[in-house]
Amino acid sequence: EVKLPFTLDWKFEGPSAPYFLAVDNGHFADQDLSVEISAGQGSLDAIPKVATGAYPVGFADINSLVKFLDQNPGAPVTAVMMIYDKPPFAVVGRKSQGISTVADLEGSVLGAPPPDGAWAQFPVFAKENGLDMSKIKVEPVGFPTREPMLAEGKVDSVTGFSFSSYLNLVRLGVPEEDLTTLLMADYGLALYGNAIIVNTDYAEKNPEVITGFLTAVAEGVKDAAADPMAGAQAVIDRNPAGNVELEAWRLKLALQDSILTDYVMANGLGDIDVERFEKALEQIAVTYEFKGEPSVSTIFTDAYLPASELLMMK
Amino acid sequence: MSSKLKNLLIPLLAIVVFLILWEWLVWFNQWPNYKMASPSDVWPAFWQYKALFAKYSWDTLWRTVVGLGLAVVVGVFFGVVMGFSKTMRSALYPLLVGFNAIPKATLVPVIALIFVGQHDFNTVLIAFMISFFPIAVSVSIGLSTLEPEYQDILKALGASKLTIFWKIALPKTLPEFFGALKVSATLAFIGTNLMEIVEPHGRGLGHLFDSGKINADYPLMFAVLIALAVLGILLYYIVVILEKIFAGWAERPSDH
Amino acid sequence: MSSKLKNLLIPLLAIVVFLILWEWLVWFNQWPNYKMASPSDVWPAFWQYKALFAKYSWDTLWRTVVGLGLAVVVGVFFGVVMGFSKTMRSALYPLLVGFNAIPKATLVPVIALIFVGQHDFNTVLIAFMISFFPIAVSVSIGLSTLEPEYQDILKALGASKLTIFWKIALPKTLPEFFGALKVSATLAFIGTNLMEIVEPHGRGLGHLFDSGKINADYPLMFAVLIALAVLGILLYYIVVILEKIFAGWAERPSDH
Amino acid sequence: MPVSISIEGVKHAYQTGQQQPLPVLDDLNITIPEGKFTAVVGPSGCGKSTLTRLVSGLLFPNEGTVSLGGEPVKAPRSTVGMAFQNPVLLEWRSIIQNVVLPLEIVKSELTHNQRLKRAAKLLKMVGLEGFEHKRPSELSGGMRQRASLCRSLVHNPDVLILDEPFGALDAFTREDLWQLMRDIKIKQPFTGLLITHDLRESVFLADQVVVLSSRPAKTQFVLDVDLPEDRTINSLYTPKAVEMLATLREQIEIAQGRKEEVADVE
Amino acid sequence: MPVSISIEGVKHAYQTGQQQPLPVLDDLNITIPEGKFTAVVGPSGCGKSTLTRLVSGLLFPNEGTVSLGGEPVKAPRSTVGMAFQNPVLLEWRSIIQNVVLPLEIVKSELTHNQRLKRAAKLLKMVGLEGFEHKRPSELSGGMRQRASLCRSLVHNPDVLILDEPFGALDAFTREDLWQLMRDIKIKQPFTGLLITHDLRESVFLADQVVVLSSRPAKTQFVLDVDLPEDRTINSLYTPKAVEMLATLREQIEIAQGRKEEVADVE
Ligand SMILES: Nc1ncnc2c1ncn2[C@@H]1O[C@H](COP(=O)(O)OP(=O)(O)OP(=O)(O)O)[C@@H](O)[C@H]1O
Ligand SMILES: Nc1ncnc2c1ncn2[C@@H]1O[C@H](COP(=O)(O)OP(=O)(O)OP(=O)(O)O)[C@@H](O)[C@H]1O
Ligand SMILES: [Mg+2]
Ligand SMILES: [Mg+2]
Repeated sequence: EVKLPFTLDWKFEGPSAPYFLAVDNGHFADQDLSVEISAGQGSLDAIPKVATGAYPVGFADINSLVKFLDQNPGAPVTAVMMIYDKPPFAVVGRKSQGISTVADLEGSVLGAPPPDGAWAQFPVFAKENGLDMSKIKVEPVGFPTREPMLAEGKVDSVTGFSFSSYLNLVRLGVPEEDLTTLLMADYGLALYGNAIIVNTDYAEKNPEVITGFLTAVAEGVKDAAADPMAGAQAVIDRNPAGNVELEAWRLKLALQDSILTDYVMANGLGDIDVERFEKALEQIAVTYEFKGEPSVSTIFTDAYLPASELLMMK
Repeated sequence: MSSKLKNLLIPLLAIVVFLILWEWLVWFNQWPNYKMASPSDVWPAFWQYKALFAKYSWDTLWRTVVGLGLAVVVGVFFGVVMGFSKTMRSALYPLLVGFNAIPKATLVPVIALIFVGQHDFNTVLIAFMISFFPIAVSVSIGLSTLEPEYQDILKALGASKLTIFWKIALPKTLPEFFGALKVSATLAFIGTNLMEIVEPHGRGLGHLFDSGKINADYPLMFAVLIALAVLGILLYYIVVILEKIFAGWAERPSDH
Repeated sequence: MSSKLKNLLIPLLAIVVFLILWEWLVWFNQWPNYKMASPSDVWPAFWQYKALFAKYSWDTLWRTVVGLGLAVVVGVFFGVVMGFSKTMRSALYPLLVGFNAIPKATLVPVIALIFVGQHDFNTVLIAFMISFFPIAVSVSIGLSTLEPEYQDILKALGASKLTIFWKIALPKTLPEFFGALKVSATLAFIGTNLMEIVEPHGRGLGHLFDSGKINADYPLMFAVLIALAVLGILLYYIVVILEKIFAGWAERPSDH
Repeated sequence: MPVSISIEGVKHAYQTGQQQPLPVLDDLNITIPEGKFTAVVGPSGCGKSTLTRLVSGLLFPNEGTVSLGGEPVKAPRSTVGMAFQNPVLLEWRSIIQNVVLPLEIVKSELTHNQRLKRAAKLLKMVGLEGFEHKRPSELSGGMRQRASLCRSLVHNPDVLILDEPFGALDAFTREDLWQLMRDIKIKQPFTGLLITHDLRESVFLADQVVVLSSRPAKTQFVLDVDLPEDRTINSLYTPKAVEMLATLREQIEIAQGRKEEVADVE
Repeated sequence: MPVSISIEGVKHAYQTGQQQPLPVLDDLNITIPEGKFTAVVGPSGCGKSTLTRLVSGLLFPNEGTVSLGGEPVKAPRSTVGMAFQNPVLLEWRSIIQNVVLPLEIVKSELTHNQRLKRAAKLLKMVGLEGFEHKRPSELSGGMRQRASLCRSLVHNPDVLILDEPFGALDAFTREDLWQLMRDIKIKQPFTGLLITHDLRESVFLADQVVVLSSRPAKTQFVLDVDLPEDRTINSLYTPKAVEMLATLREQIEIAQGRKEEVADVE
């Protein structure tokens, strides 16, 4: 059995269910792997952990990885399996405050935490949809206060991850029917979302380990899709103060919006469309000044993906 | 007798008054839970998870105490070095101050990367790093402002600096030292929780806080904060007892 | 003359030695930037953003200083109340300790929600809340351990407690007070940055740190930390100058 | 205006920890008329400093009353000047600023300069000219004691309490200061209470000498000093004074219960 | 074993801040043979305490040498016992533990109990029986001074330096302690340096009395006290002693440049 520490980008929430299910249902064990899952503190925490070799595999936002590799060319880290085909970047607004469509954002107040991943994509989103940024009043808010501010009506919409912000708002007592979720990927954003990343030094030495890992993850995703409640329970087992229904809901949202997209259902989980990815790189360049020339091959490789029939989600 | 009772009653009374004020504030402003939970909301949350509270409190407590212990040792060491040598004082002080002006939260990832996976060690390290400075400062001030008349008593006998430190300087500055210890104890707590929240690894009250956060369970979050406060007070009383034992002489009769 | 020069040279030397050690550590371990940046990496990052550094440093500094100022006022107030009255001491101490054991990072959202959008105010408030405790403790200890012989000088003249505080207790405890101020200054810094990082609103060095983080620009992040350290040291020297002016008498001739 | 001091039936015991209370003063009665000077002598540890604290209002007796000008002492008063046995000076103030301290507390219409001038004048009188701006730590023991004496005098107190004010001084400096006190008292009259171990000092300065017994202190003997107001050092060598000194010495011996030696003139 | 003390051509000045240095000792020469006792008298502030610091090695002279047993003093030694003018006791220790302090520093094969016993014995001798376990703040000024004296004696020092050790004591307690010192010296010989303002004390205790002039202190006069070793208080009333006291008084007057009064026996 090979020991393989795996770091998430964030805390143990519903969307982490596939990995826990892969543990609980023995998919990792089938691949002769013993996986220990650690929580993280954002992609920018997970990437260096993998790049330094502290963790051979991790889960992180690929857009952050693009920037990381641009800043640290040659760092031994690369993405090997796309999980969030559509990134969860979204704008969540309230109908009662006049936000029903993208165009309604003009002339409204948008709450955005400056370091927020979704907010970082907002200029691209605005550009693709012809929004005049000067007509949107942007209110800087903190993560902890983002949803409460919307719940209190201090802002009309916020940027955030579709599943997190939406759910938090519901928990804060905002009626579901009052919420508008504008998933940026549905409005011209070509960006991908989170992927499994690996330390390349490790992967080159142990390709079969990585492939085995990815195989098990795909199984986990299938399990989660089949029984979200069980998935949520697997999370709660590690997070004793958690709430099963809530995490199951969060998991369902993630599966439906980000993971099991039409493209994935048609082509299978894990690979990317190079053309779309190149467009994504162009979109990143709207808000980020590249130091070097980004190349798809250093950022993503399909070399470790298991056979494609193993990746089909139907 | 009656004074001992008073010593017990007054803090309790103060706490009760504080809780009532808090409850009233929330009620008066009609604040929702996610803005500020009230004590009456917090209790059920606490009761529901009482087993977890007990377990995690212990996690947090022992790591805090170990970190604090380390801080005492290192802080006293730095304090002695800086207190006895003016050169070392002017060399070390700016470095220590600079180090302390850096938010420890930002160092957490660095530490976590250097000592991968050693959660207990990392937590203790952060608790230590955040809390040793007040002790170093107070000891160094205690030593550098020690009245020469006191030093002379032993100096005249040819005693070494170390002896003077143990027999005169340290006992003389114990009240300040304990004051610093009270500050450091609360800081060490913050350090432990910082690590538990920022670099979660499934243990300690910080983790429980995080769980509460994920679930938007605001009463639970506030309950954790209260638990932290209670632990802090507990630690404080331990320090007070130590102080009574070792530095009781310094307390001046207040009024007659 | 030569002693003044020495006072300037020693800290500089210590800092240089420290930087060299750091550079060496990174070089020796071959640590990549994303693990730990070295001073030589940090400088270009700093130079590139020097305008932002200047602007944001000022943001951070003034809010820290205001918070610290508030902490001094409130801390001295609490210290006086607790120092002069044993009852108040046993009533307030546990509350203050409990409050201080709560990580301020967790209070940031609460504050931010109560005073929505008042970023400057919120930042100052957190800086204040995190830093007043050491001052209160040191003043209260200074007062409660004040030798009765000193008090008697004025008491015998029928002076009020307040007068005794101003004329005797405060000057006598100034060295400890300034020690606490040094601790508080670094804490206030941390408070300001906490607010700037946890509840970002686009100003201050904390924001710059965040920007570095978003872009995975590790040298910039380390540059911000260094800038914080430098500001901390700056603030420290301001405190030292004040101390020289007001409490220079307390410094004992070290060796003959 | 000097006021009378009266100590009536005063008893005091110190209570510390769980121990037995330590009785210190036992039924003490002393009356000092307005503008008069009383010296108190007694063995070490008998309760003299305790007595000064009672008179100044820093301490309250377990029994009996202490009154100034007929009024019971409830709190310290600014019209009292006190020189403590241990001459504590504030380290962070120069000598002259230590002396000027009472003027900062007591209401007075003196300007800042006038205060300093008065302090400087006193310092000069006790032989500390040139040390006005030194720190207390730069003074010798006797010099500190003199500075502390100046501090007790600077605000022209109505009642002056001196607890062994000349203990650390050599005989000549001491005699100079006796004469200084005599002169000051004539110009600015006050009611005085002097604790001393020096019998000649008590006879030179006081109108009445009270001899206390060992702890717990009782009044053992009271001597009225009927020497002229304008005494000189030579007055101490008059037969009357010599006899008084001898009586005092004898009474102290009795007070301490010692074997009676040949009573000799000191 | 007592050792000799020799002070040769010692000059010392205090330098503070930007001010002129304050010359305190000016070409001082004093020799104290092994096992002898020398008393130093001089006006307040002339430099006596400074002298004690030089002998104990707490301070080093600008010029000249101080030697103990022929060796120049480079650092303080544990074989010296010192009672400071200001009897500082450690507030956090009981009286007996204050007295025992030197035994904790000095190498000695005494057990803990033996140390306490020795301290208790000394405390009893100076009249502090029953106060062993009190805090310093519960003692009167004179009692502290006696405790401090015990502390200087407890480790059987070869050299004993006493800076006005009886200043806060009444005449009788003082005389008791003189006799105590005399007895101790016979049993455990030491070389002694005594600073005092009491001429009778100097004549009673010392083999040699040195009179210093005003600051900067010079040796004004040296008196050899040829009274028998086993003096009693009555020895002070022998014609020889009375004459010595008169001489000293006269010399001090001259030293201070005062108008010559009628030289009288004190
Ligand atoms: N630490 C010091 N710094 C500067 N000057 C000092 C210091 N100590 C003493 N002096 C000065 O040196 C002189 C002699 O002081 P010293 O204490 O030796 O006198 P002394 O003879 O012991 O007097 P006294 O009988 O009053 O105790 C005094 O004028 C004093 O002002
Ligand atoms: N604060 C105190 N607490 C307890 N006991 C005290 C306190 N102050 C003094 N005493 C005791 O009271 C007694 C008298 O003390 P006091 O200081 O009045 O004596 P004194 O006559 O001034 O002696 P001296 O001449 O030695 O100064 C002493 O036995 C002392 O131990
Ligand atoms: Mg007394
Ligand atoms: Mg002296």
